[in-house]
Amino acid sequence: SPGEGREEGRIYASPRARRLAEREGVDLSGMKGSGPRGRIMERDVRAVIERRGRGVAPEG
Amino acid sequence: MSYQYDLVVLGSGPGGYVAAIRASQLGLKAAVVEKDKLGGVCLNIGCIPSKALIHMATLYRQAQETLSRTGVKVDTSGFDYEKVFSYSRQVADRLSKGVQYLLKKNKVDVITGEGVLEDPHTVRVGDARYTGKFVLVATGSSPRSIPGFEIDELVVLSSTGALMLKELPTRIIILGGGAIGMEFAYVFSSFGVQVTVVEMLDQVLPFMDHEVVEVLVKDFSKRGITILTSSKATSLVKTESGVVLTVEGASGRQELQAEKLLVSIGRAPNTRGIGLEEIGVQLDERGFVKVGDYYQTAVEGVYAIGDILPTPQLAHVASKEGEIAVLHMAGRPKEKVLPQEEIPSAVYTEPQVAGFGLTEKEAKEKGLSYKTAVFPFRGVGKAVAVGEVDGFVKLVYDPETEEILGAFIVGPEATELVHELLLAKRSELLLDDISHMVHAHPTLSEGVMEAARMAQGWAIHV
Amino acid sequence: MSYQYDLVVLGSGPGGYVAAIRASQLGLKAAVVEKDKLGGVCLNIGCIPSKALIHMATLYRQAQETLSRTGVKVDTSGFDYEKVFSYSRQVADRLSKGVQYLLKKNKVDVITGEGVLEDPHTVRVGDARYTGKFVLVATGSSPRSIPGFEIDELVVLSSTGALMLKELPTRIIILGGGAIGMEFAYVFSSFGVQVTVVEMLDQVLPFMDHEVVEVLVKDFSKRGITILTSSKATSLVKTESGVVLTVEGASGRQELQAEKLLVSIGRAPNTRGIGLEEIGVQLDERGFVKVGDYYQTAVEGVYAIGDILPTPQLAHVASKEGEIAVLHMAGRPKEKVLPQEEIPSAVYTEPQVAGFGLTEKEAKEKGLSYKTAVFPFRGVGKAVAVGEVDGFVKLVYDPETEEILGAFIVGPEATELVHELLLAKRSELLLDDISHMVHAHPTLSEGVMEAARMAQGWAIHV
Ligand SMILES: Cc1cc2nc3c(=O)[nH]c(=O)nc-3n(C[C@H](O)[C@H](O)[C@H](O)COP(=O)(O)OP(=O)(O)OC[C@H]3O[C@@H](n4cnc5c(N)ncnc54)[C@H](O)[C@@H]3O)c2cc1C
Ligand SMILES: Cc1cc2nc3c(=O)[nH]c(=O)nc-3n(C[C@H](O)[C@H](O)[C@H](O)COP(=O)(O)OP(=O)(O)OC[C@H]3O[C@@H](n4cnc5c(N)ncnc54)[C@H](O)[C@@H]3O)c2cc1C
Repeated sequence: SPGEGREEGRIYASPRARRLAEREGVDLSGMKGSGPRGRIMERDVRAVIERRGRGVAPEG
Repeated sequence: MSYQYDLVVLGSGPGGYVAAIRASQLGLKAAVVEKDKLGGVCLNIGCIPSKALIHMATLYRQAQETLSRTGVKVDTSGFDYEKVFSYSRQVADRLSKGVQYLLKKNKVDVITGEGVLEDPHTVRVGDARYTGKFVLVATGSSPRSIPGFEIDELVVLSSTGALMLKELPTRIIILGGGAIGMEFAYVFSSFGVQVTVVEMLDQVLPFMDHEVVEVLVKDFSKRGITILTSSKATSLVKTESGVVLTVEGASGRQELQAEKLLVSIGRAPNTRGIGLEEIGVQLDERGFVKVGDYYQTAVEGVYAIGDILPTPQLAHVASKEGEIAVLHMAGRPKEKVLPQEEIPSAVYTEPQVAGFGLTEKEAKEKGLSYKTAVFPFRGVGKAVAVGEVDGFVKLVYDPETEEILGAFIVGPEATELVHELLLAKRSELLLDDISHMVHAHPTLSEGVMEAARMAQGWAIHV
Repeated sequence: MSYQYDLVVLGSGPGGYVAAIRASQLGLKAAVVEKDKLGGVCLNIGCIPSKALIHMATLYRQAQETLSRTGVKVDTSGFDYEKVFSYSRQVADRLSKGVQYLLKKNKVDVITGEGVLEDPHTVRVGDARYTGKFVLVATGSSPRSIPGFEIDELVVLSSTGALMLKELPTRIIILGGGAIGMEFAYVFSSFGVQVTVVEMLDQVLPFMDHEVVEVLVKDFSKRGITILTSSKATSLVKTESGVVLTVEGASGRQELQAEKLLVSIGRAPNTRGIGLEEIGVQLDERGFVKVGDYYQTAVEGVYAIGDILPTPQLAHVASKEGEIAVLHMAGRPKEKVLPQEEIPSAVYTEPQVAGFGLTEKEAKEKGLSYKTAVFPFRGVGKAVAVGEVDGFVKLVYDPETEEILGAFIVGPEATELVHELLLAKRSELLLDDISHMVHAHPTLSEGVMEAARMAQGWAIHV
C-alpha cells in the first residue's frame, strides 16, 4: 500500500515514471515526486534526465 | 478598494454554478448572475433532458424488439410523445431546483437578470451593480445558424426547439452529425420518425476514432436512419408541409423533404453585448475568449470558462475549468489547463460511444509509433447475456512503453466503461495494470481488461 | 519420463478453460477433461443464464413501471416464461460453443468424460489414460443441501433446478440470501412471483457492507419481496401443492407455504471420488483443497483452482487462480495468490450491488483508523435522468494516507462502476487520482468522483 510504502522508504512512483527511470537509469530512491502525496510522476523523472543532460547535479 | 463579493460569476451553467460552489468551499464569498434558469444549457436544454429522452427511447425500443419476444404485447397505438417530453422536463426541473438548493446551501447569492460587465470588477444587472474582486465569465453558448438556414423553432429547429417538441414529426432532417445531432437521430428514430442526417465532413462524430463510428453508423443504418456524409446543404425552401433541403454530395445533388429540419452545426459563444471587449477582454476571430493557463483573460481579475472558450464544448470541461480558475483566485493553484488527452467525449446513443486521447488517425498523423488492440463485445459474456454484442473496446497504445495513447469504446455502457481506462491514462498506469486486474464476471468491464490483454498478446476470449 | 501433455486440466469451467488457453499461449500442450458441457457451472447453469434472466426481468419491470406511463400499453396476459427460459438457454449455449471454439483455436484438446486421478500425472477417463507433466484440478462445486431439505429438483430446487424452470410458480421460498438467492428473488419477483427469502445470518449478502445491503433490502421490500433474516428453517414438509417450511426467528416460529423451495445455502467442492486424497492431495475439514502460493497442492505437479478452494466461489477468482497457476507451471511466476482485497464481488439485481476490500464493519473490527464517505446517486444527473436515484457510492478509506480500504456501490451499473475504484486500489492510487480526474457528464461514474471528493471535503452535488 502507498502508506506502508512511504513508511518503509519504498519508492512510490507511477508505473510510467518507474518505466522511464528504468530505461534511463534514473535512481528514484529518496526522490520526492510532484504527484499525489509525493508520488513520483513521469514529469519528475524527465526533469532529472533534463538536468542530467545539462550537466546539473541531481537535487537531493 | 473593497468589493461586495470575492467572486461574481456570470452564468449558472455547469461552468458557473460549480465554480461558485467551489469558490465558496474555498472561503470566497460568491454570487452568480443568471438571466434564465439555474443550471444553464446543460441542465435545462442540453445534457440532461436529452438523456431523459434517450432513456425513454431505449425503453420504447427494447420493449418492442426484445420484450415482445416473450409474449408480452407492446401496443404503441396509444403512445403519447408529450408524456416523454414531460418526463424530460420533470428531470430538468428537478436538477435545476437541485442547483438552486446547492447554491443556497453553499451560501452563494443568486442574482436574477442579465449581467453586463461595466469594468473588471463590476457587473451591472438592470439598475443594480455588483462588485467582485474577481469576475468569472461563464455565459455559455447558443445554437449557431447559417445564412439561408435561419432557425425559427417552428419548422427549422435548434436543439432547443427539438427538445421542446411535444409532438413528433413523421420525417426530420438533421443538419450536422456531431454528438447532439446523433443523439437526436437516435431518439427520433427510436420513436418511429424517419431520420436523415446530413454531415459536411466525411465522418459523423469527427472527434471519435473512425472504427468506432463505423459501428454506430452501421447500427443506425440498420434501424433505417439515413446518414449522408461529405454532403453540403446548399439551400432550404420552406413549404406548406415542412421543408425541402437541397444537398450536394459526392453522388450529386438531391432534394430531401421533411416536416422539420434540426440544425445542429455547432454552438457560438455568448461573448457579445456583455461588455467583454469593452473592458479589454480579448476574443479570437470566432468570438471565443483568449485565456491563460488558469483561465485568466487579458484583464486582471477577470476569468472565463466553459463554452465561451475554444476548448471542447462539454459540461465536464466547463466544470473543471471553473474549478481550476477558482483555485487560482483563491491563491491555491493546483492544476493548470486541462490536458486535451484527459478529456473524455461521450455520445449517449445506443450503442454508446466514448473515448479520449489520440484516435488511430491522429497517432498516425503525428508519426508516432503506435499499435491498436480491438476487443469485440462478442467475446464478453455479459454483452451476450444482454444481447448487445455490437461494438468493441479499442486501445491506441505505444507498443514499446505500453502507455495508453487513446481509448475508444462503442457498445453498451461505453460512457461508463471509459473511465477505468481514463484513470489508467491520467495516473500514468500501463497496460499491465489493467490486464492483470481481476474484473468481476460477468461484466462489460471485462472487455476493457481483454483489450489490454490483447495489446499484450494474451486475450483469452478472442 | 515423457507425458502426452504438459498440462491436463480436469474441468472446463472458468477456472479450467481459461487456464488451458493461457497454458497454450505460454507454449504448454494442454488438454481439458470435461464430463458435461464446456464452460462449467458458470456458463451453463450459473453466472450467464442467470444474467440473461435478470436482463429480461428488468425489461419486463421497466416496461410496466416506466414505459406504460407514456401511453404504451404493456399487456402481459400472453407472457410466456418459457420464452425467457429459452432465451437464457440460447445465451448459455452460444457461450458454451464459444468456449469450444476458443479451445480448438488455441489447440487445446477436449476430452469428454469423467476424469479420475490415478497418479499425480495420470487422468483416467473411462478406459483411456491421459498423462501430463502437470495436472490442474478445476472440478468446481455443486449445490449444497442439508438433511431434511434434500433437493429433488421438482419441488425442492437447487439453483440448477431454478434455472431450468419453464413455468413460474405463484410463490417461492428461497432458503439462503447470498448472491445467488438474491438474484433469483429479483428475477422471480419481477415476473410477479411472491418471494420470501429466509436467511440465517442477520444480513443478506453478508460479504457486503451493511449500508449497501440496506438499500437493496428496502427496494426489495417495496416490491413485495419478504426477507426474513436471523431466521432458521427448522423443518420442511412436502404437500400436494408444494412445501410448508417452518422457520424460527427472533419473532418466533412461523410456517411458510409455497409451491417451490429454492435451496441456495452454498456450494460444496467437487473433491470426492476423483482420486484426490488417494494420490495425496490434502483437503480441509470441509472438503476444500489446501494449496500453496501458486495453487500447488501437497502433491508435486498437481495444482487446484476455483470453487474447490476455500477462496471466494466466483468465476473471476477461478480464472485468475488458473492464470497464476499456469504461469507457475510455465516457469514464469508473476503474481502469487490473489489478495483478498482485490477481489470484486458483484450482485446483478436491480439495484446492483458491488464492492471490494474492507467493509466498514471489518475496518472497525480491525481497529483501523478509517473514515467513510457516502455519495448518493440522487446527486448524479445521469441517475436522475434514468430514474434510478436509490443507492450510493461508499468509500472506506484511511483519512491520513487517503488510501482506499474498501468501496461498495449500490445502484445502477454498480457492477461496472466498481472497476474504476478497484483499479485505483490495486495500483496504489489515492483519493486525489479519482477526485481530480475529469469524468464525463452526465455519467453514473460521476458518483465515483463525487464520493472521492466527499472524502476530501469538496463534493459539489450534495
Ligand atoms: C442538446 C444538447 C446536449 C448536450 N449534451 C451534452 C452532454 O451530454 N455532455 C456534455 O458534456 N455536454 C453536452 N452539451 C454541451 C453542454 O450543455 C455545454 O458544454 C455546457 O452547458 C457549457 O456550460 P457553460 O457553463 O459554459 O454554459 P451554459 O450551460 O451555456 O450556461 C450559460 C448560462 O449563462 C447564462 N447567461 C448567458 N449570458 C448571461 C448574461 N449576460 N447574464 C446572465 N446570465 C447569462 C445563460 O442563461 C446560461 O444559463 C449539450 C448541449 C446541447 C445543446
Ligand atoms: C446460479 C449461479 C450464479 C452464479 N453467478 C455468478 C456470477 O454472477 N459471478 C461469479 O463470479 N460467479 C457466479 N457463480 C459462481 C460461479 O459459477 C463459480 O464460481 C464458477 O463456475 C467456478 O468455476 P470453476 O472453474 O471452479 O468450476 P465450475 O464452473 O463448477 O466447473 C467445473 C467443471 O468441471 C466439470 N467436472 C467436475 N468433475 C469432473 C470430472 N471428474 N471429470 C470431468 N469433468 C468434471 C464439471 O462438469 C464442470 O463443468 C454463480 C453460480 C451459480 C450456481
